Amino acid sequence: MSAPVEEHVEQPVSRPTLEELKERKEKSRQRVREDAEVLTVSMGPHHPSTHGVFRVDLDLDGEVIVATRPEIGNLHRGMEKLAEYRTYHQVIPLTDRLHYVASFAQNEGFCEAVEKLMGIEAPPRARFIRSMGHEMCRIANHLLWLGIHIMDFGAITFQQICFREREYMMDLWEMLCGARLTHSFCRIGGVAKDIPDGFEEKMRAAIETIPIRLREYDRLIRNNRIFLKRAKGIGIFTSEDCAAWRITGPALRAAGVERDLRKNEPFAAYPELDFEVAVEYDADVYARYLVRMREMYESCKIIAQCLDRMPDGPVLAEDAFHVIPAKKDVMRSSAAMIQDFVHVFRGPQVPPGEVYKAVETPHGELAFYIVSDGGPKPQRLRISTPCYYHCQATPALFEGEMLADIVGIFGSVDVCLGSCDR
Amino acid sequence: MTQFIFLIIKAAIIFFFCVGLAAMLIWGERKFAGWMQSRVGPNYAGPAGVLQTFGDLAKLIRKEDVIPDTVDRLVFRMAPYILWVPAAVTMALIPFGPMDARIFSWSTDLVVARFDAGIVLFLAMGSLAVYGIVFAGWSSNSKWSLMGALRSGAQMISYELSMGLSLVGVMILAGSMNFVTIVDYQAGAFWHWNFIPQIVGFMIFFIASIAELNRTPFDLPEAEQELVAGFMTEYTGMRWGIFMFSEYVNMIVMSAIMATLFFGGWQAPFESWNVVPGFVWLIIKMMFFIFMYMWIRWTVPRYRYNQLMDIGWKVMFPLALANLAITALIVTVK
Amino acid sequence: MAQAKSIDELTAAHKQVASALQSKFGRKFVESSTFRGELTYVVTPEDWHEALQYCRDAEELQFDRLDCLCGNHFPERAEAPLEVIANLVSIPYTTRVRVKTRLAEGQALPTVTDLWPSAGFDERETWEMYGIVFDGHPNLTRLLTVPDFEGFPLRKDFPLQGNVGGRIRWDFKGEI
Amino acid sequence: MGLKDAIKKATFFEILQGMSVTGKYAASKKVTIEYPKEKSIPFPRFRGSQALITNPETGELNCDACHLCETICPSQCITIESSEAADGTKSLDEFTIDMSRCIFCGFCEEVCPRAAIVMTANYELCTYDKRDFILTKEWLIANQVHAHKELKAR
Repeated sequence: MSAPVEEHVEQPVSRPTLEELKERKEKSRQRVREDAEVLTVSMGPHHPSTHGVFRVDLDLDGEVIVATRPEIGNLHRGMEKLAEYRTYHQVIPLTDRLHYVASFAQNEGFCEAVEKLMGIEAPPRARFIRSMGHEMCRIANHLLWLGIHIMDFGAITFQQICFREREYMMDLWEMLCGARLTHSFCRIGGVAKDIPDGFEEKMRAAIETIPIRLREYDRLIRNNRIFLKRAKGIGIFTSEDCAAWRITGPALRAAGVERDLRKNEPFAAYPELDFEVAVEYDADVYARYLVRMREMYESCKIIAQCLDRMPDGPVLAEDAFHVIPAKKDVMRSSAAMIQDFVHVFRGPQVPPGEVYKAVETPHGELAFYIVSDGGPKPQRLRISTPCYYHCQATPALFEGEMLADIVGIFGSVDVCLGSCDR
Repeated sequence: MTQFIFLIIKAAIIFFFCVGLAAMLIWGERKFAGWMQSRVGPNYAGPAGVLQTFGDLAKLIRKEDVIPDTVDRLVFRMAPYILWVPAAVTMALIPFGPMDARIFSWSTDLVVARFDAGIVLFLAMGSLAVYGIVFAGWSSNSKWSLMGALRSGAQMISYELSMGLSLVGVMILAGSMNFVTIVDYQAGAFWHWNFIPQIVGFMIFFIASIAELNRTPFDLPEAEQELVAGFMTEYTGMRWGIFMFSEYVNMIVMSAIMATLFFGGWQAPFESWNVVPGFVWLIIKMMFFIFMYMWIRWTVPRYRYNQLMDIGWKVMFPLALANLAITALIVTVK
Repeated sequence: MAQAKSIDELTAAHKQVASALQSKFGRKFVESSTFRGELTYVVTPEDWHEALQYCRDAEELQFDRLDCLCGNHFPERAEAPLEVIANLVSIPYTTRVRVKTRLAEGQALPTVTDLWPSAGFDERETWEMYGIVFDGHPNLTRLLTVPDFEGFPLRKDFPLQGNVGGRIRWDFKGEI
Repeated sequence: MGLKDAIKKATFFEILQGMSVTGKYAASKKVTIEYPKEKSIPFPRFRGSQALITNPETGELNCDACHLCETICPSQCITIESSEAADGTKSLDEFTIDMSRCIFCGFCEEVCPRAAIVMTANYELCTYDKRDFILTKEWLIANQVHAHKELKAR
């Protein structure tokens, strides 16, 4: 029984049209009786399956959801207000705390937005490190998601073994930047540090192990009749609904829309990397599961490509007006030291204007809207997080489903309340 | 008079055996779950953590016993005991050795109650246990708990039926409802055991017993992820501990019943192996089923409420009926 | 500085969007600009709903998703200190456009929740943070802060520290 | 549904397959470490609590009291009090880090032009008293024993 690596048989892809999906959705949702006696229960904020401190008031008819009223804000930290009082550099740790499972993706989104505003570009090596970090975040996030999602359906062991594999990524992050969760690794104009010695070997070992483990997960859960029964045909959300409720990320791709900002609006080193966008067409919970599983395989391939093609060179742009110089330069040259002092005490020089930059984070499209008035601090920073809109869509996602399913459906759109409440 | 003393002794042995084994199983399940999840499990209290349950017990007893303001106090306090007393009663029916066994100069039956309608009593007691859950859920005065209780009631009704029907096959074969007679019918080597002619009945009984025990994949009344532990949400301290405990007592009873009815009870798999005392074989068989329960629990997800009903009524019930009809037919033809 | 020039340039798809919008709304735009390859149009509050509806429904635009709707506050602009910004995305064309409107203190804006249901939370947040009222919004209540929060926290005159608004009343018994 | 699928379904094939996976893990080596008994060794870049570095030869602090770390700190947890001698040289009087505010972003280490403040491998920061979270200059100097090896070499 030692690691039987068997390729799972790809089932023939059925591509239902939008009309078919709508019909299926109509059928899967149970109609509420006219004379329903409604029982109102409050789910959350300390309910174990709301993935944080989300609260939703449910009107139940038996076990069928009649109406839902989502309530957010239990984790609101006023991040947008705080950002107006900090220089662009100091905002980076704040963005860690958005979706703390994939912090680097948020760091990067913010830095890309600021770079776009400043009109600078990160050096190629930094861009490859960013892409690699982004995919590491994706693997870590999807593994966490997978464990929690299957646990929502009742299988508890799965969560623990997913955490075990996630530990590879956590260790690698610790090696790369010194923190396991809140990385603060991206910098305006590059990344904080270069890859350390021994990182590449560990990374290659990890991306060889993870696909093997993913196939083991397939043996464990993918064909399980209970999981199939629970996941197939529930929570159907068509591409039209996704657009109306701004559902992005894997949930959108599971509805048959081939939209991935890594391809559509490339950032970091993605234009130079070959990868496939995982798309499924059934728009249900199982399709979202498949999309994420395939994305993890793709991520491993992308990381391997990044390691292969990574060019040599600096990891921080040499730009005296916008970039805080690297530590070793500060120790070495007086010009860099002056630059360091100027940046810390006065901040970078930013042209007035406004930019909107979206990146594809593991859980959806995260966008930063930055308004600059020419000062060292943003005049307005709006963080448009996917989870915010995923939480908002709960009435459309839940109504007509059963109580036991809504935890699975809510999990399938991947919500992190830190990101939702900001 | 001697028989009466023996009865008391046997009952005490069975009772303390159940309690002690349940305590060990709580540790065992946690340890086994830990192993399956690539971690060590409890290992601080005693060697390999075997005293973990007693540590928990000390903690639970010392904890404040919170009874919420709005509960129905009498029912709320009663519910935990209702859940586990019927299970312990059923244990009296299980024969753990041959009848008229000689102990020194006395002779006694190695069973507490040689009851002619054993299976009926077992089913009746099984149905009583659900009152514990329903009372707990209803008296808690919490919506989540109430939903757990409702689910439990519905689940019991649909699975008790197929469970009972799956046992009728065994009854027809043995021609008795007495556990002792059923074990005697299975005398000989393991190919005389009931699970071979009654494989379908056994599968149905096994699945229905998981549902009766409220364990994954049928643990809907508890359902941490949906109902936040369902009927026992409002319980704290030792009252909650008794719920936990009764789950394991129930598990012991179910596995003992299964071993007795389908796997030859205390009989050894080969006649020559009968030198080992009967209760050892019974415990080995019971442990196997308990192990299976645990293994399944930590592997599979949970069914949804309406799917559970579908399986109960549309799959298991017809199968049990068909099994019964075929068994009856074969026995008649013979 | 050659690099900086190229990053301000519009892509072909965005040029098409610009021409389509100009031909339809040309005179009604208060202001239009491009910066870093992004289109920005400012409309009057009266045209707000119409402009967004056109962006959504027009065959050649198809901005079928409202990516982000937010407010902004410029205290130095005396007559119209508040601003509402909508960032739209077209999934089929992968284009983006930004539509803004400027509001005086206390001026209401028609809601766009009838066009995109996803505007619901955004408008609630804009109301709670800036005090911009959206006419016709189904449920314009506090979203992120406590229900009895006082003041509009993202306005520039609202201090970062101190105990101005947001005191928590423990005796609060609102509808839950 | 073919015969193969029917057999698979009747024998609970995929559930047994899943159970084989969990069973395999139950028998395989465990991956956890028992924390208080054995400790994980952080990687050389790990960002634990800060330390103030002294020059090993002279025993003086590397810090020049330039206030860079205090200014860059996003959570404003560093407080520096410095005094100026008659000839204009600054010296550090008091250096406090409020550990209950620190978010371990490592910016202080990054902007420091003298390698005076570093993040160490010390991650055991629990206390029973809130007041212990205010780290004084003396604590921070003593904490340099936890500093990463490669930093010590520099």
